[in-house]
Amino acid sequence: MTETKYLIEARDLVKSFDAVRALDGLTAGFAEGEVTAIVGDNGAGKSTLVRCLTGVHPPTEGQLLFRGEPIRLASPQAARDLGIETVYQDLGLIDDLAVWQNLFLNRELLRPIPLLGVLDRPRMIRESRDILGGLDVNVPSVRTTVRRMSGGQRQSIAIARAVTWGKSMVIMDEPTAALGVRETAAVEKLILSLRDRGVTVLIISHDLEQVMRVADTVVVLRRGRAVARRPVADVTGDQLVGLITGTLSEAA
Amino acid sequence: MTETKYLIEARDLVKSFDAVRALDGLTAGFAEGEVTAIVGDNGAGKSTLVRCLTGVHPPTEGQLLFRGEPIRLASPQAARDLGIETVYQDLGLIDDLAVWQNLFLNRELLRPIPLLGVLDRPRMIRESRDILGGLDVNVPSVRTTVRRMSGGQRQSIAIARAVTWGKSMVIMDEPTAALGVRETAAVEKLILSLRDRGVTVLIISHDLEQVMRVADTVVVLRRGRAVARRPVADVTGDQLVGLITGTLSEAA
Amino acid sequence: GRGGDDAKQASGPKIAIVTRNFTNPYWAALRDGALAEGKQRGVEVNVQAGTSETDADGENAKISTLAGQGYDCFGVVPVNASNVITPLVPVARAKKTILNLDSQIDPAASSAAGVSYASFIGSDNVAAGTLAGQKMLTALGGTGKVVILQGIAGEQNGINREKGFTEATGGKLDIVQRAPADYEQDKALQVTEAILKAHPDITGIFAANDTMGLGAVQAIKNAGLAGKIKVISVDGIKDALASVKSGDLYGTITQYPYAEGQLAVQACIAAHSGKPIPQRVVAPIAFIDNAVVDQQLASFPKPFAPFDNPLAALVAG
Amino acid sequence: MTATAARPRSFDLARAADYAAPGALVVVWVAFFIATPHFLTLSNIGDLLVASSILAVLALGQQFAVVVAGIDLSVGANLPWAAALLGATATAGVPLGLAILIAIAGSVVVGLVNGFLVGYLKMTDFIVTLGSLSVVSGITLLLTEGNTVAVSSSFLQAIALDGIGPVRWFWLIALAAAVLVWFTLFRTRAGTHLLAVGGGSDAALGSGIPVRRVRLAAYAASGLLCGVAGVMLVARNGGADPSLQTNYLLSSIAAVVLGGSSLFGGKASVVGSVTGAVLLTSLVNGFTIIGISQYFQTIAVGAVVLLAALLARFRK
Amino acid sequence: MTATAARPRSFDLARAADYAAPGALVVVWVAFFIATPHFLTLSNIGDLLVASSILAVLALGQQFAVVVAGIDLSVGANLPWAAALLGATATAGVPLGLAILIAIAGSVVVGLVNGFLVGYLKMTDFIVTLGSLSVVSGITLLLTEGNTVAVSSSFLQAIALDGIGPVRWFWLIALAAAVLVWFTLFRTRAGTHLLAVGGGSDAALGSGIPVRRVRLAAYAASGLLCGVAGVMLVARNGGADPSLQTNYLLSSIAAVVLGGSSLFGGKASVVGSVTGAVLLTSLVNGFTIIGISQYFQTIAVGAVVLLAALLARFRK
Ligand SMILES: Nc1ncnc2c1ncn2[C@@H]1O[C@H](COP(=O)(O)OP(=O)(O)OP(=O)(O)O)[C@@H](O)[C@H]1O
Ligand SMILES: Nc1ncnc2c1ncn2[C@@H]1O[C@H](COP(=O)(O)OP(=O)(O)OP(=O)(O)O)[C@@H](O)[C@H]1O
Ligand SMILES: O[C@@H]1[C@@H](O)[C@H](O)OC[C@H]1O
Ligand SMILES: [Mg+2]
Ligand SMILES: [Mg+2]
Repeated sequence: MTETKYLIEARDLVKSFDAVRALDGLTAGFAEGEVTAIVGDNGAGKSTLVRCLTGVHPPTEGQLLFRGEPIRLASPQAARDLGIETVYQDLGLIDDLAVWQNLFLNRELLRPIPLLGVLDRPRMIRESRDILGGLDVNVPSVRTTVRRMSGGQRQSIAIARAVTWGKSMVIMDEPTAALGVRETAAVEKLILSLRDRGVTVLIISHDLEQVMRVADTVVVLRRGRAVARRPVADVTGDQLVGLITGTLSEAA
Repeated sequence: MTETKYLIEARDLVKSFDAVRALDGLTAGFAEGEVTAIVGDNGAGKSTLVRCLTGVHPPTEGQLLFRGEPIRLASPQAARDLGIETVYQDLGLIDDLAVWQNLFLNRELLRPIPLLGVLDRPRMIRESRDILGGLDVNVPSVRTTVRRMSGGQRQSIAIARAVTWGKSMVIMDEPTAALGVRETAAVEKLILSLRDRGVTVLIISHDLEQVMRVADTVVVLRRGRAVARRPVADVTGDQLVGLITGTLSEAA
Repeated sequence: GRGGDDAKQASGPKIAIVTRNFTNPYWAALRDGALAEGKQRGVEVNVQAGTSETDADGENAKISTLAGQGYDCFGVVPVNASNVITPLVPVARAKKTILNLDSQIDPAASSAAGVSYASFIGSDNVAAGTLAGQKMLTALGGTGKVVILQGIAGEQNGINREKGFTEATGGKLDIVQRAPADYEQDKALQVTEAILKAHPDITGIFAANDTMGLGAVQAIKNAGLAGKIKVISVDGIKDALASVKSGDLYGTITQYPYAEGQLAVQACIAAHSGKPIPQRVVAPIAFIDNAVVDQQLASFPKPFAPFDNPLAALVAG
Repeated sequence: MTATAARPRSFDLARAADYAAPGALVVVWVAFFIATPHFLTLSNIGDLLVASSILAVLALGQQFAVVVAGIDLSVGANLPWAAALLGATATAGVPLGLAILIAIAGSVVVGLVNGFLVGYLKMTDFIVTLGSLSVVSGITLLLTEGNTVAVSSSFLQAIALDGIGPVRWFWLIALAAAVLVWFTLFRTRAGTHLLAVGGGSDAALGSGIPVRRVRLAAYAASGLLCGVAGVMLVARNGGADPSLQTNYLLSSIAAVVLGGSSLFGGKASVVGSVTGAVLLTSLVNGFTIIGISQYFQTIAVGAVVLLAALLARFRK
Repeated sequence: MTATAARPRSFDLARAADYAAPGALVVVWVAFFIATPHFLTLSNIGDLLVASSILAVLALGQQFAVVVAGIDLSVGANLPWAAALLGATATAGVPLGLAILIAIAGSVVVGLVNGFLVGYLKMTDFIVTLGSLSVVSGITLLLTEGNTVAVSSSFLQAIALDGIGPVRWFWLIALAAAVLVWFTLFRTRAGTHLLAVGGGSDAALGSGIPVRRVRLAAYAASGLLCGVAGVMLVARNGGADPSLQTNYLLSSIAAVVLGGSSLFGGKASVVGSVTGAVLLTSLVNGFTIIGISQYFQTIAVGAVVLLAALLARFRK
């Protein structure tokens, strides 16, 4: 490998759940300002890796580095404090809260009254409309709770939230899985514009064409290990399939 | 349209949730023994249509026909009794039950003891392994609960269940959204083999290439109405995008 | 004696007493009386209880537990007329002395089960109700509208007191309402408030226990009717005496649970030493009004007036 | 297409629950009004509302536990505990103001312990608060030796009896509590976090909300309001009864649930909880005035609770 | 790749909960054994288990409500209701066997009504069973006119006191109930459906499970076992006391929760619930033998419940 500057790096990461080793000595880095895609079979450990990178799971073994410094992420808040925002595979929305409340969850805008933490509701509602409008998302109303929204609507809201708050890095676990053609195109545009803003993007996707379209680098996971890391320019879709399924092998 | 024989048909279906008209006078038929794909934007009403077809939601207005006869589906069991099985978008798995229990949910195999309804656990466990093995699904163990399974593993289980039990029709709401390359290919193969067995298949998908690969007919939904119904052979991907977004218009 | 050997006699009996609960000051007083008497006489006394007025089975569990622990004498306050009989069967089979305290246990069912009691020591709750009725008649000059506050539904002592009161005042006082207040002060307050809306002209309230009496008094004060409505209740707990002294509560029928506790221990000692004890020892009851409240407060928790204790002679020395 | 801005507010389903309990209350009041002329009088309704105030404050506290998908059974003991603390300190000569503060602080401590065990040690709420119900009840009985403690304070008595003109202090206390709780839940960041933790603790955690601390705060708030209710109880009864208040415990949860909150958390209705409290108190008051017998009253209260729940069920 | 077949069974996390309550029980028993020689005697443990039996049967019933994510508060009244029915019919000269059947049927009816309201009318379980608690209690009081009904039957008494050799009838009844409930939940189709409805009613509905009927059945089963417990109560108490049994109500839920079941449904542990019942009873028994004062007992019981819950929390 050339001397890439990694924003975040995992070294020999192991994560076990009882008898299952979801991550099994994974080493991989995610270059600053780039879009890196993670691909791999179902159950390869992609979501588990994401949850380790964002402080949800403490790794069983191994180390994380942020801008080259070893870090311990005690909680999701710790990752957020580093400017890392995540769209989890299960989206992480609160069903009984309104769209705008979900968008501003734990990022609430407050009125300038000291100490009390009084919400500035009109402003959050207004800005929510702008955010969703800007992303071309079609929801009945930002004041509706997200409980009964369609799968795609929910995903769009989760993405809008991460994109809005991610300063240094945005991680998306299968962000367009439930999205329509138009919405998918919008998200891909968004990913590229994030990169243009200098934000590092990590995207998990099963859609290899999408990976080819938006990513700079692709990391292949197999059974809890990173088995390949390639610039997208140097790899074909068929090669990727081979790496994922293991018919084509290479050291990471 | 030519005189296609529809297995199930919706006429002027309306489904309102409070202020939202999710289905707004939808008329569409699904030809017996064919694979029909439903496409449409997020929130177009696809999942709602599925839930009406499977007895989850009673339609607000309109009618359903099964083999040409008007029917009322009072409950999901009623649809099941007609041989219709469904993979819902939220998968419909019970997190705290084991994989084999989910596969055989409400289809439990019983020991030949009258009345008591005693489970034949060994047989269900054995058959579960066969079913998943046949579908190339990778789960740690069929005795594990599905709670902590990866998104793709869960989806595979839900599909395996529907395919196993669907006698006349299998409906799949975005069945491969969370699946990897290999698993997706397996599901597509499965869909074709269902058709070969004479089972009618209804698949919702945002992946237009997939639609072109597996479907015979495609129905386009926009804002709660079916705006087009086309043999896949007669339509290009770009035309489909136009129909979905409304830049291309046509009577259904 | 019942085959008791002399050595055991010298060491005194081990006494177990089981009552309903200790959250009601009434039963706490019974416990204190028994413990004090045990200490004074140098015998081991263990007092246990269930958790509430109606915790029949909780009380049973206590009896069953203690039954296996080598006690010589059991004093039992039942929750109802029958609940303790079955757990007492093993005790009776082991030929231990059993005393029935405070509230009567069904004699027929007991003998059918082979359980007999060396003695009943308790107060007569019907009599307490009757006395309350008589005092109410006097207080109201023989006529007027009154209300009865009932205890926990199904609790037998309350039912008996209500019965006594009703019989004593029948045809003279007009009982306009019987309202449940569950032996709770706060509920009695709330209920009395409501009653005063429907029957502002009542002049007396009989509460089946003191806790409710205190609640009624508070409601009357709150409504600005202090002095216009006379409240009589039953138990003689300390707070009620204080209320009588301050002129809020008209009077309380005190039943001396403390004395009951003492008597129980005395009876056990007497029985253990082989002396015949009376079948029935009626613990004193007394009406405490403003006239005698100071005396009663001074001697609390003991009776202010001496009473005829048939056991005293048996344990003397 | 941008987010469609103008939907009628009435679409907000969560709010509809707010109106089920009031609906039931109106029905019950009208029924009592028809049954007896003594019910719907200014003075009875005034007293009725005073009587409801304690339960209302308690239910508002319970609301905090319920909103984070918990339950606070310890109120059954925490209430007499606050009352007993007030009684014991006041009797011991501590100035009343300080005694009141001690009583409330005592209840907050119970809430903090509950919250610590539920939030930080992740123990089951039901068991934690059942355990502390027992522990706190025992401590209270030890403190009072099982006796009721009379507290004669003209200040407390005035709070229970007087007010500003026709407006009674108890109403004002309950109203202030309700407004505060409403504001906290729906107008502050803390409230959003409470709702989020109750609505989905994994998602809340993922968004960086300090879930454990939020749970702790919910139980502490429940303790706080329980302490206030304890002081009100002493004011009203002129003393403290140390015995377990199972009635208040069950009623406080019932009020919250009747008010439309789900025991599965994430939803709250302040108006609902308060109305639930008034409804439950109205039943005892109304049936007492009508004078129906003990056993029928028990049946009637249960039946009306069932009917109210049915009404809530068939709300829009 | 096919489903990997051979994973150790121990991986099944849901089962681990089964061993938390037994663990706590062992700790408690050992502690009492060290504290007093009178605790771990054959005769005391025998009595202790008899005393636990009623609560165990009740908890097994409660388990059904809890497994479908419900709660059955009505047991507090349904228990005396069954007892009173038995008392009233036996006193009226109905042959004992028939009287017992009537009593159990009466409790099943209460369960069916609860189940209908919860399952078919989709009313909130907490409120439904709180309402029926009140209604049934009132009806029981009416039936008995508030009086305790003595039932002196040597048969019932023998059931409470005797057994086959050292094996007491009460143990056998509780054991039979436990085996039956275990079998129903984990070895029959009905049990799978109960677990499924509790685990996710939408998914269960989607798979065609008759969710409403399953809920109805759960409450009916709770009623049934409550009826059995009621008969046992009469046997043990020599009669029927019509008053509300709030203790049993809270303890039955506590036993289930201590046993490792979640109040959010979908999980059940029969061993856990029964052990939970024995644990709660052991505390009272042990502390009584040690002879610590009642108020401290209250504190100690609460503290041990908290510790047991903590232990359960830190299970593997
Ligand atoms: N139960 C419900 N209550 C209220 N609104 C609902 C409900 N179900 C669906 N909707 C609304 O109906 C519309 C159609 O939803 P539906 O889930 O059918 O869309 P979809 O075509 O499946 O979209 P997607 O591709 O995103 O899954 C959406 O606006 C959604 O918010
Ligand atoms: N909390 C957990 N407890 C137990 N096992 C887990 C847990 N989380 C993940 N696993 C297991 O770890 C393995 C990796 O899961 P993970 O969710 O990381 O896969 P993935 O690569 O994201 O798959 P997919 O593409 O299907 O989303 C799977 O076998 C899964 O069952
Ligand atoms: O206070 C009461 C007491 O006097 C009685 O003997 O039993 C019932 C009690 O509540
Ligand atoms: Mg994943
Ligand atoms: Mg959909």
